[in-house]
Parts: sequence; structure tokens; C-alpha cells
Amino acid sequence: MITMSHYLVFSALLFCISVAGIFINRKNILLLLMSIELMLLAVNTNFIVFSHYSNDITGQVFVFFILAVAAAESAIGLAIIVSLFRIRNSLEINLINNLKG
Amino acid sequence: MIIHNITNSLINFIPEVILFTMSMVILLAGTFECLKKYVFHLTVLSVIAASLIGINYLSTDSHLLFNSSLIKNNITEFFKYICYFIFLIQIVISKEYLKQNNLISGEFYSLLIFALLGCFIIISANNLIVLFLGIELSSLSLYSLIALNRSSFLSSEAAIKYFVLSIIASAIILFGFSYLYGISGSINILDITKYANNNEISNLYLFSYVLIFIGVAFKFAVAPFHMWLPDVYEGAPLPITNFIASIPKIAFFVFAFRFLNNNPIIDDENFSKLILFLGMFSIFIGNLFALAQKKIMRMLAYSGVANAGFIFIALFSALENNFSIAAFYVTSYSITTVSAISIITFLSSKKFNLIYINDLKGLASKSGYIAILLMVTLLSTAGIPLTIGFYAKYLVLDALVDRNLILIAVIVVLMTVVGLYYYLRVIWFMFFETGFNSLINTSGKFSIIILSLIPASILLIFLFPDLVFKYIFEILT
Amino acid sequence: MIANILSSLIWLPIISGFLILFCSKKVSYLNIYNIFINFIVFLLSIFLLINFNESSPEFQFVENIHWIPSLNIFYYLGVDAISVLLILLNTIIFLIVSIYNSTLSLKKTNHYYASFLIANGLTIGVFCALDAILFYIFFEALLIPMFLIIGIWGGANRIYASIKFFIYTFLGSILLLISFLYINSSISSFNVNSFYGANFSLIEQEWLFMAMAIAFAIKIPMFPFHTWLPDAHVEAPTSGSVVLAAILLKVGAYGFIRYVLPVVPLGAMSIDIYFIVLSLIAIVYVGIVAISQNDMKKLIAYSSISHMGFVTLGFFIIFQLFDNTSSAKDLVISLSGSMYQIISHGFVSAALFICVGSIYDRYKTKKISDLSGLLNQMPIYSWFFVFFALANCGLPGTSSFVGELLIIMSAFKANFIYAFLASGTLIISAVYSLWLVKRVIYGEIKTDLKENLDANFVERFILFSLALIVIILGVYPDYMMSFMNITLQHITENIIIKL
Amino acid sequence: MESILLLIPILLLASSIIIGLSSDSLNKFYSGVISTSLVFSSLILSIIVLIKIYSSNDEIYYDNFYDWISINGLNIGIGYLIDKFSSIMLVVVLFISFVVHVYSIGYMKHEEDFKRFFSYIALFTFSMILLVMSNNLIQLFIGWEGVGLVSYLLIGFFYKKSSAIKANLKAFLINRIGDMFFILGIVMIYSLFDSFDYRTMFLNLDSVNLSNLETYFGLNYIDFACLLLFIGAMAKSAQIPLHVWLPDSMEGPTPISALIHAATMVTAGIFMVGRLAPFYELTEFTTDFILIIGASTALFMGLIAIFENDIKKVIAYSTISQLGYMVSALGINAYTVSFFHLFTHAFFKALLFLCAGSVIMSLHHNQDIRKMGGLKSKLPVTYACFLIGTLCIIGFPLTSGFFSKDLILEVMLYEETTISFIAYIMLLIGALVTTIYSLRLMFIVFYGKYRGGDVEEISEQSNIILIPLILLAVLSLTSGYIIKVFVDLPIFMYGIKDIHYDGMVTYIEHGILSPATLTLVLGFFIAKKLYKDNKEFLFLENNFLVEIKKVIKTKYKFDELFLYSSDVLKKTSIFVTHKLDIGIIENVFVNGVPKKINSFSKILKKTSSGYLYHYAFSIVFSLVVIFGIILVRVL
Repeated sequence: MITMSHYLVFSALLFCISVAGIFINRKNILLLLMSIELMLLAVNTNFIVFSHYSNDITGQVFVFFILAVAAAESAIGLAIIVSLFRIRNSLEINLINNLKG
Repeated sequence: MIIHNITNSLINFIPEVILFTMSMVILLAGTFECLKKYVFHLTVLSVIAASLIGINYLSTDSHLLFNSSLIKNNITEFFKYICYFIFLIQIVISKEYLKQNNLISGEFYSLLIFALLGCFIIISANNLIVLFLGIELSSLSLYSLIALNRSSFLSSEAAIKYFVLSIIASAIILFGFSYLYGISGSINILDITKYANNNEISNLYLFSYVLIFIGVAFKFAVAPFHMWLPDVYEGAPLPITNFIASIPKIAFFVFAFRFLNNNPIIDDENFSKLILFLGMFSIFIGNLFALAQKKIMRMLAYSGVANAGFIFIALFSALENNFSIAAFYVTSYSITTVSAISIITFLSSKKFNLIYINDLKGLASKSGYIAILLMVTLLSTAGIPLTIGFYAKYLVLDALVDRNLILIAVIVVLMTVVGLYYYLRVIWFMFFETGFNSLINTSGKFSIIILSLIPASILLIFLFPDLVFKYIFEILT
Repeated sequence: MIANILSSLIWLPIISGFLILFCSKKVSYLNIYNIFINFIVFLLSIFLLINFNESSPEFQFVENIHWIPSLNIFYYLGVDAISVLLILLNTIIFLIVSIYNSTLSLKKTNHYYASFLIANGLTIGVFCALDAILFYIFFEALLIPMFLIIGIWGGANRIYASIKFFIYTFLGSILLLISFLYINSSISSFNVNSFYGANFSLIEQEWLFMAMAIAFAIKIPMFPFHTWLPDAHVEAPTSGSVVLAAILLKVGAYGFIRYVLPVVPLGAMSIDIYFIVLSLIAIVYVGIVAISQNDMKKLIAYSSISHMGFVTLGFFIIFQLFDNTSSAKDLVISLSGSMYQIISHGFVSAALFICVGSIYDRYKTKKISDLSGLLNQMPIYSWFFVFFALANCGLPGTSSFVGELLIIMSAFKANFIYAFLASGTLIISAVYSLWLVKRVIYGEIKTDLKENLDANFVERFILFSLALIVIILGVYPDYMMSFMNITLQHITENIIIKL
Repeated sequence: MESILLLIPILLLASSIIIGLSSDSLNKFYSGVISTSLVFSSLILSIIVLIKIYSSNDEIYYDNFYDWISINGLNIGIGYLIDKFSSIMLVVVLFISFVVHVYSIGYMKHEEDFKRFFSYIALFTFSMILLVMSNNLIQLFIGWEGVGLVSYLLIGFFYKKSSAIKANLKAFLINRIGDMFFILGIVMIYSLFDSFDYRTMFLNLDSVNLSNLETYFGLNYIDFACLLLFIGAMAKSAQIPLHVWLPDSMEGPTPISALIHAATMVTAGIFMVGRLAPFYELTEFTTDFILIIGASTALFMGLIAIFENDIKKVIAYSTISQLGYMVSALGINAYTVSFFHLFTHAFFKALLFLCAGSVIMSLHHNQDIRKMGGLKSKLPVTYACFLIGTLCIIGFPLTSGFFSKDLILEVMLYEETTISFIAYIMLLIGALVTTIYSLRLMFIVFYGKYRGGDVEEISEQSNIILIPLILLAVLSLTSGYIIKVFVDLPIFMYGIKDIHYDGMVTYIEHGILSPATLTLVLGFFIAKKLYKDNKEFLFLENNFLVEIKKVIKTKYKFDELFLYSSDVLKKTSIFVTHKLDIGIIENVFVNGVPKKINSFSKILKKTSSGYLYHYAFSIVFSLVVIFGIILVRVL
């Protein structure tokens, strides 16, 4: 039997994986965007689970908003990446450390 | 009934509506050659219009708008007007800078207004969804604003860093929201508070709060979630830095207030200790990092980290729902930091790029007045008497001592002494050293008057602080 | 007028100081303006002295406005005899400094004068604030003008000295703030009178005492917190040194007598031995350090520390006196000695710094090894220098003797060893002062400067008036002693009542 | 009466101020005359006071001019206490001062700083009067330090001479050592009686239970206090080992040596002990100490004078030696006897100094006796006066020195304790030594041949220099005959001390038959053989005596001791400045801690790498840590 806590653990794991993806990935910025997307999906799972188990529709509404915002974020993220690429012709995260200290 | 509700809500929400519309208008205006040069004026006009119209609809009692997804009361209005004030100063001062960096455009101001709007929504939100949207509205605008200077190496880097980290923070907050929703079954913050008051605090509830406040800590740039701040300060165009340093802080303070007000979580030992610890840690990290900085913006950033720590300690000390200390601290800090960054913006130009603290050498001999303004501002940040910053630090210490946390007060105070050093270093470069770049343009009567507004009020409020205190204490307790 | 005399004393110089920032840059007008304001303030303080009723122990000319009701902070001003005397010292010194300044040529004259005027007002504020936070505000705000004076118009190493001065003093004062907050948290008042009435447990008193005592010990400064002072003095411009030595150090001493001893006497009593030892170290050890200094200003700075050791000794032996005799009389005598020493040192050190400053103006050196035989070139000046050097070593007939005598007297009643070590200053101070005189004033002239370098009219006037004050205070100490006697008795009662 | 007493110091102070601040338009000579006439008026006034005192019956004038400090529990006045003791002292001081004033008009006329000199001596006289008149210890101390100050200024009068400014620093510092103990003694006495006032103290002396008091270092309270006070007197009255400043002080102008360093200031210590006699009456240890110090000073310092070649230094050592006699007398509580010697010594020693000054002036500031000789015919008046002075000092019968010195020896003999007997022997040998060095000086300077080369220009100085000499010579001869006055002199409120004295004739008879006469004769022959006839005795080449001579010629290394200790002080100062003040406090704490923080901060700064994944990792890591801690706490 799959209970709510299974879902919750699942989404928490998903979240952890996506976060791990952010700091383990040292090559490409695009992967970052994917991880971020995954992270938001983990949150979505949570909302849906709660919404389902409490018979309340608001959680699912929330998910729609999150999805919409995530799309917008991806767009902006890509835009930033494009401008970054234009300047330095590379998407390696390793090279982005001019700001430090 | 619904229609009536909506119209009533819209009327109460009219400043935001104006801002929204005007930002669209400005965006459009920017695309026409003939109107392009008026975008700045339009922006100023729209902000002034919004604030003036808003005054008409001020009332002392609290309103719930749009099906209680937004709140309008004294607190929100107070902070909004502070934001208006700050925002106006920022855009007026930044005009010259933007012109010289070729950044003036419709989208710039439009996005800036959107960011402001996002912060207003955070301030007013009473609903997790609206709150989330507010956060994202301001963040999304800021991502693009930071990256706006497309030719700049550093801007893009700052943007990507801010983008990634900020989304992590948003996700953490959202994760907390999801638990909160799961426990209480509601996304209305008042309902959640009600729920918490009626039920015992479960571990999950605590976790959700911890998650949310880690997100808040990120937005405040409290250590160890502060890394983005110095990079953004350094990389972003100065007007944007100016915005990020001040208005979101105010917004997120109200966010924190909304979540903590009347909430039993504040008495939870683990939670309050977390806040306290984060605050202390932040003061440590901020001051120690700032000490070694050579670049002025990074130094200000780390000083911001230290001050964020103070804000957290002030939140911690909000015993018996007394958020006034934190509110005062946030206000005073935002105002002073805006003053500091505005002065730096004013001094920066294409010909003279103010990056290192060294670059301020001998400013006093070139323009004593501006040096004095900057000195007053910095002393206020350091919390020396004769400035409003003194009261801010005073109140925090007072609260700590009242709670009998003398040792913590002493540690905090010792770190302030460390912090004093780097503020004094700026002052000594300005006053005691010689050799200021003569190319600097320190003319501009109007800008100087605007610049002196905040230092003057810093000094004046020091002399007659009671009105401010009374008002803040009244609305927040 | 008389009701608001304290406010006028505080705000007149401060406001004029801000005004002078915008004044025309013509130096002669600035000089007149500056001297005029300082003179008015001086007259006001004389007026205060005349109207002060010394037979009443109460605070007088009280102004009490509920300044920040929400924080329970009052704009509470008032003076008792010791405040009046210190205010008078303050106004005299600032008047003299303003006259002296008019002989100098400086960069940014108006800023310089403004700093001094503001410092003048703030110091008066320190001496008459009766609300702890108000006191603290003046106390700390005072750092800013001094910081700028040292930093902008100071010598080669001015930045190091000014930063050290600021941070060191700030470190102390912030502990003071916490103590005040702690007291407030238990008695809900910042009023000095309620401070006196407050009762704390012994352990609380000890901690409070430590915190406050460190704050004031840095300011005075006591050994081992003294190292900022020589640097600050060496780097500060002459007038800055004068104000620093004559006024700023006294703020620390005033803090002790106003905020520490009567508020936490039990705490002070239980650890007074450490402070007595530190005072004695200051007297003997710092005096010995002074001997080998090659920089005249440093030498005088160390001698200041040594003399301030007497002040603190006078403060802290009162508890042992109380143990030994339990009569208030001896305590009053000890405190009187300290107060006298404070005032006297104010004038003597001011004069010495002016002397050294003028030597520096003429010869561009403060190094003792570079100078010799000044008596040949500037006789009048040199005699003043000799006089003040002698006053510095506590010659009877000068004001310094009175304080030292009374403190040695009281120290003896507390313990022979204290008196023995304290009286060692008779030798040590003579060694450093007169050895200085021997090397600098006497002997053959070293430099080739041939022109007439003797004191000009203004300097003669300044030095003469200071010498006159020092002599009058030394020959007829009774006026000041009786003037502050009632107040000191009152303070002593406040202390004893809690023991 | 009060106004007269007030006028005495006021006139002197006025003289000092007027002359000191007068402009250049005032002629040197006139300023000297003004100053002298003011001192003369004071002298007249003091004589009036003396007459009044002696014409009334044991009256004591006592009052305060004004309250120096008068608060609850502490009353110190500036006032006067005039009894026979102090009135005699007043007259002596003012008389010598007057004589020296007159002499100085002649002696100093070529000096540029003529007026400064007169201002100083007037100030000195003022301070001395303050000391003598005082009715309390504080005023005494003020005067005490005042005379020390003027002595300092006058020794350094020729401020360009490096030896002079060394000497004045030394004089002041050594006096300060004494003053340190002196003031401790004063406060000890004060805390016993809660008063500085002589009258209050002496009246309450009986009510103080001395046995109940604390003891210090095994000494009882009053012993210790008196000892401290006496150490002060040792410095001022140049007793071993604090005598080293006095020979050096001869760097000052010669009139000053006469006034300050022979007749008046150095006797202040004697005066002080005499004033505080009621306390010294109560002590045993301290008086013994005083006796030993006095006797050894009298003997050993006299020995140095035999080998000294500077005319002024010879007289200076003889002064120290004579002070030793006075102090010894104090050591057996014979205050009046001591005071008598002070009285006579003031005249003949001033005379000797002024004569020496005359000689020096005639020889154009040559002070080395090896370059003198045969001056008897060239300076007849000076010679005569010097002879009188010498006769007095060696105690030639019927001169004043004879009376006073013999009295000391006699009371010493009558004391009949072991210590006093030893002291008696020492003083007797001291008398022999005195005879030898005095006559040596006499013979070398005035007899034989002139050894200074250029002969022609030596002649007597003007009358203004000679008149004071004659005046003093007359007084030196006659002043001994008022021995009765001193024998009957009451010590303040304590009546007259019993001194063995049965009339003048008996006394003179007795004195001539005493062993002192033997020393006189013996000394005369030794000095004549050695210094007049310049014979060389082989037994003097004896190793033992040569060794002793060497030791004496080193002046017992006291100077070196003080030089060494000042060196140690200087080195200590440098050492602690660098090691402790700069080394530890400054470098380790004050600058060290900020430096540590700074370098720590620089290390920290490096941890902020700028890599996005580091930032993300630190966020996540903190998150995990926070959650871990909270989980541990809640679960």
C-alpha cells in the first residue's frame, strides 16, 4: 500500500536529487536549468499529494501556478545563458568565477 | 456581491494597478523613438501618481482584498510608502549612471516597476499562491535587470548566480509551503496561523517553517545563505544593486512578519534558536568577510550580510509579538544602505569607475559635502550615535539584554567593533588621504539635494525619533 | 535664559559649528567668529558657576524633557559641582584652543573650527547629561570630531592613530551601553538618580562594574588600556592634543565618579584591589616608561597616563578607606583629591602640549634628541616650559600638588604600600619632566635658526593665563575644594549607603 | 603683629615678582637696590618681631593668613607660628639673605641675567620664610619644595654649562628622593592626628596611645614616621648618602652657595627636626639612626674635603661635615644645641663662601686652589675675613664656632650611651679633620707663592663686596657669645631642655681644657707641616694610608652609585617600553588581535571561491546540518 508518507519521501528524495544535480554538475549550465525544473516538480508532487489526500483543490491550483512560473523562469534562465554564451563562448560552469572573494 | 467585492478590492488596490498599467505603458513607450527619452519621466510620474493616489485610500483599519488573498493595513501601507520613497530616490539618482552606461530603455524601467510591484505583492500577500507569485514577479524582473547590461562580463555571471541560487531558495520556500498546506489544509496565512494557534506544533509544521525561513534567510542574505549577495552587488548595475539591497529586504521582512505574527512557532525553542544562531553566524561572517574586502560594493554587501544578521536577531527578539524592533531595523538599514549605494552611484560614471575603496581617496578635498554625506551614512550603518542606525542597534541590544542574553549581546557588540573598522576605512580614505581622480563629476545640484535627503533624515530622526518609534510601535503591536 | 543655560551651553557651539561649515573661507572672519563663539560659551559657563548654589547637593539647572518616551529616554540635563567645574575647565580649554588656533595656518580652516566647536558642545553635553543613554550618546558622538581632528590634521602616522583611538574607545563604550541596558532592564530607568537608588546583587554588580570600568578605563586611560593615547597624542595636531589631554581623558574620570562608583559600589569594592594595582602600575610603571621617550608629545602623553593613575587611585581606595575607618570624611578627601587632580592636570597638560606644539611649529621636530638650548633662542617660551614641567612634577604652589597630596594622604590611610608607590611619582615625574627640560631647554643651542623665535603675543597670553590658573589653583585650592565638597559628600553618601 | 608677619613674605614675593617681570628699561643696579631694600625692610620687620617675642613673656604668635584647604575633616592653613625658635631663624635667614643681596650687586654686575638672579634669591628667601614661619606640615612642605626649586633654578643659573645643568638636575632629583619620604612621613603624622597643624598635633600627642599603633618593618609607628621625615631632612641637609648633590651644586653662582647651600636651605632639615622635636622625643631607634648618620657625615665628608682641590667644593664638603655635627646633636635630642651651631655656622660659613667668591672673582673665575697661593698680601681684607671664618670653623677659642661646636661635643659626652660615645669619638676626629682641611685651604690659598701664572691684575674687589664680608666677620666672631639664649631656648611648648651650662666663664674654661683643643693644636701642626711647609712624610707613603687616601679620593663612590642607578632607571625605561609596552601590550594585544582577525578574515575570503556549485553546495550543506540538528533535538 502506498501511503502519503511514501509520496512525501519520494518528493523529498526528488528534491534532494535535483539539488545534488545543481552542485554535482560542474560542466554545463543547461543541466542546472533541468535540475531546477526537477526541483520545482518535487514541490509540485508534494502539493498534489496533499491536495489529493485532503480532498482540497487549492493545492492543484498552486501546482499550475508553479508550472507557469517555472516556464517563465526557464525562459529567463535561457536568456541569461544565451547572453553569457555570447560573451564568453562557453557554457562551462567551471569558468564562471570572476566574482569571488 | 462578488462584483462589489472585486471593485472594492480594486479600489483599495489602485496604486498597484496604476503601477502595473504604467509599466506596460513605459514598456511600449520605450519602443517608440520619440517617446524613448520620456521613459524616465514617465516612471517618476507613475510612481508619484501611484503613491499620491494611494494616500486617498489610506485607512487605519485593515482590509482583506480579493477574497482575502491580499491584506491592506497600516503595516503594509507604511512599508509601501517607505518603498516608494526609496524607489524614487533610486531612480532619480541612477538616471545619470544609466545614461552613461546606455542602459536607459523602456524595458529597464518597466522591469524595475515590476520588481517593485512584486515586492508590494509580497508585502500585501495573505495567500501562499499570491505570495509565491509576488516573490517570483520580483525575482524574475531582477534576473533580467541584472543581466541587462549584456556586454558586461560580470553582469551575466551575477545574473546566472542569482538566478540559480534564488530559484533554489524559492524552491525551498515552496517546499515549506507545501508542507504548510498539507498540515493546515489551507493556503491562507491567517488560516494557517489560526490553525497553529489551535493545534499543537507538529514536527512537520516546524520543518515547514524552518524551510520557509531558510528561504527568507536566503533572501535577506543571512549567512550561510549569503554567497549570492556580494557577487550580485559587484556584478549588477549599481541601480539594480541599490534596488536589491533595499526593497526586497523590506518586503521579506513583512513576509516574515506575516508568518510569525501571532504564531506560536515563535516561542518554539528550536525555531527561535535557529533564527538566533543564523543571526549570530551572519554577523560573524559578514563582518569578518567585509574586513578583507577591497572593493567597495563587496564590502557593502558583506556589511549587508552582517546587518541581515541583526535583522534576524531582531526577529528572534520579537517576544510577545513585538516586531517593531525588527521593523525599525529593516527600515533604517534599507534607508541607509540606499543612501550609501546612491552616493556611490552618483560618484560612478563611465569616466570614473568607482570599484575599489581606494578610489575614494581624497574625496573630501574634492567634494567635502558628499564625503560628509557618505560618512553620515556609513556611521549610521555602523550604529554610531547621532545617526538613526544607533537606535536600530540599540533596540536589538536592548531586546537581547531584556531577554538576559548578555553574552550574546556582548559577542554581537564585539563583532560590531570589528565592523566599525571597515566603515572607518572608507572614511579615512575619503578624509585622511589625498589623490581623488579629478575627472569625477560631482556637480548636479538637484542630485545632491536628493542625495542629502536621506542623510538629513538620518540625523533628524536621530534628534526626534519618537514620532517614528511611536508609529512603528503602534502599527506593529 | 537661566533655565535653559545647559542647553544653550551644549547647542550654541554645536549649531555654530555646523554653521561655520558653510561660512566664508576668509580666515580672519573665521577666527573672529570662532573665538567669539567660544568666548560666549565661556561666559555662559562663568554665568553657570556664579549662579550655581554649591551648598546644595542636588542637581541644578535641571532640564528634563521626555525625549523618547517609547524608549524611556529623557533629555535630562543638570549639573552638580563637579560637572560645573569640568564644564568650566572645558570652556576655558576650548577658548584657549580657539585663540591658539587663530595663530595657525591650516588646510580647511572652517572644518577644523567646526570640529572643535562641535566637540566643545558635545563635551559639555557629556558633563551635564543625567540620563545614561543621553550621556552615552554624547560620550560616543564626541569620538567623531576627535577622530576627524586627528585623522585629517594629524601627523604622518595619523590614520593608524585615529583608527586606533576610535575603535579602542568605541570598544569600551559599547560595553558601557550594554551595562546601561542591563541596569535599565531591571529598574526601567536611565535616570542617574534611579541608578543610584538601584540595588543589585553582588555578582551583578561585579559584572556591571567590570563592563563600565573597562569602558572608562580605556578612556582615562588606565594601564594596560593606555597604548592608544601616546599614538593619538603624537599624531594629533597641537590643539587636538590639548583637547585630548585636557578634556577627553577627564570624560573617563567623570564617568567613574558619576556612573560607576555610586551605582555599583559593591562590585567595585569586591574587585577594587585590581584597579588599585593597575592605578599604581600606571603611576610607577608608565612614569618609568615616560622617562625614555624621545618624542616630547609621547613623553607628555605617558606622563598624563601616570597622572591619571592618581585619579583612579583616588577613586578606588575609597573602599579600603571605608573598611579601615568607615567615616565618610576620608572618602570625601580622597575623591576631592582625584577631582582636583583631574582639573589641575587639564590645565597643566594643555599648557605642556601648547608648548610642545609651538616648538614643533618653529623647529619642525618633536624629537628631544634634535633639540637643545631653546632658552638661548626663546627665553620667555622656555621659562613657561620650565614652569609647566615643574607643575607637571607636582611642585607645591602649583595645582598638581594639591591633588597628589590628598591622594597620597588617603592612600596612606588605606595602605602604606599604596602611599609609598604613589609617592614614587615625586621622583619619577621629576625625572621625566626635568630631564626633558635639561635636554631641551638648557644647554647650547643646536639648530642654526637665527631669527627671533620667542613666543608671540597670543602664545604669551595663552601660556600666561594658564600659568596664572595653575598658580591660583595651587595657592588657593580652598575655593574649588569647598565648591565641590557638598557634592562629593553627597556622592559619598550614595556610595556608602549601598555598602 | 599679623600685618607685620604678613608683610615679611609679601615684601619678598613682591621683590621677586617685580624684579622678575620688570622690563629691560629698569637698570640692573637699581633693580638690585630695589630688591635689596625690600629684603632689608623684611629684615627690619623680622628684627621687630624678634624683639617683640623676647620682650614679652613666652608669647607665641599663631594664626592662619588664610585657609589653604578647609573642608569637612581637612583643614590646612597658610599661616605662621612665631616663637623664639622661629623668630631667630627668621632673622638669620633674612640677615644672610640681605648680606648676600648686597654682595651680589657687586658680584653679579657683569652677568646678563642679573635680574633673574635677584628674582630667584628673593623667591628663595620668600620660600625659606614660608618654611620657617609655617604652623603646619603642609606649609612647611611647600616652603621646603620651594627652596628646593629655587636651588634647582640657581644651580642651573649658567644654563649653557653642561656641568651646571647636570648638577641642578641631580640636586633636584636627590632632593625629590628625600621629599618622597618626607611627604610619606607627613601623611603618617597626619593620619595619626588627622591634622597637619603643629599645635593640634602636639596638644594631642598625649592622647594618642602610641603602643596601640601599627608597626612597620619592626618599627613602631612614630619611629617610622620620624624616620621618613628625617630621610627628607637627609636629602635637604645633605647627609650621607643623599649628600651627593651639594658638592655639585657649587656650579651655581657663589653668593648662592653662601646663601642656599651653606647658611639657610641646607639647614632646613635641622630646623624641621627641631620643629617636630616633640615627636623625635618619643623615638629611640630614629634618634640613634640620626646620630649615626650625623656623626659619619661629619667625619667622612670632612675627610673628603682634605683632598679636594676646588675651593668651593672644599667649603661645600666642610658644610656637609658641619651639618653632620648639627644632625648628630639632633640625634641626642639636643635640638637647641644643634640650632646654636646652625646659627653660628650660618655666619661663618656664609663668610667663607663670600670670601671664596671674592677670591674667585679676583682670580677671574679660577676655582682651583692649586693655581692659587700667596694671596695674603694681594687680598688683605679677604684674607682677614677668611682667617676669621677659618678660626670659627675650627673652633678656635672665643670665636663663635668654639662655643657651638664645643657645646655639641660636650652634650654628646654627657649622653653616656654607647652610640653617643662612638659618635663623640667620631666627632672629635671630625674636629681634627676640620682643622686640617680648613687650615689647608687657608695655607694653600693665601700663603706660599702664587701658582696661577699671570700675577699683576689681582686686587681687592669693590667695597660692595667687602662690606658684607666685614659684616659677617664681625658677627662670626661675636655670635657665639649669646650662647645663653640658645641654652634657654624653649622647644615649642615643651619648655627648655636641660643642658649642662653654668655660665660663660666656666664654659670657656671648660671648653679650652677639653679634648677639642687638643685636636686643634694637632690639626694645626699637621696642616702647617703638610701644606704650609710642604714637607713630605715618608710614613704617608705607607700602603695602608695610601689605600685609605684612595678610598677617600673616590668620595666613597656615592656619585657612581647614583649615576649607576639613574642608568639603571633609564635602561629599565627603555626595556619596559620596548618589551612590555610595545612588545606585549601593543604588539600582542592592541595590534596583535586586530592583525589576527585581519589575517583570519583574509583566509576566510579565500573560501568564497566564486563557483556556483560551491555556493549551492554550501546552501544544501547548511540545510542538511540545520535539519540534522533539529531532527536530533526533536526526535
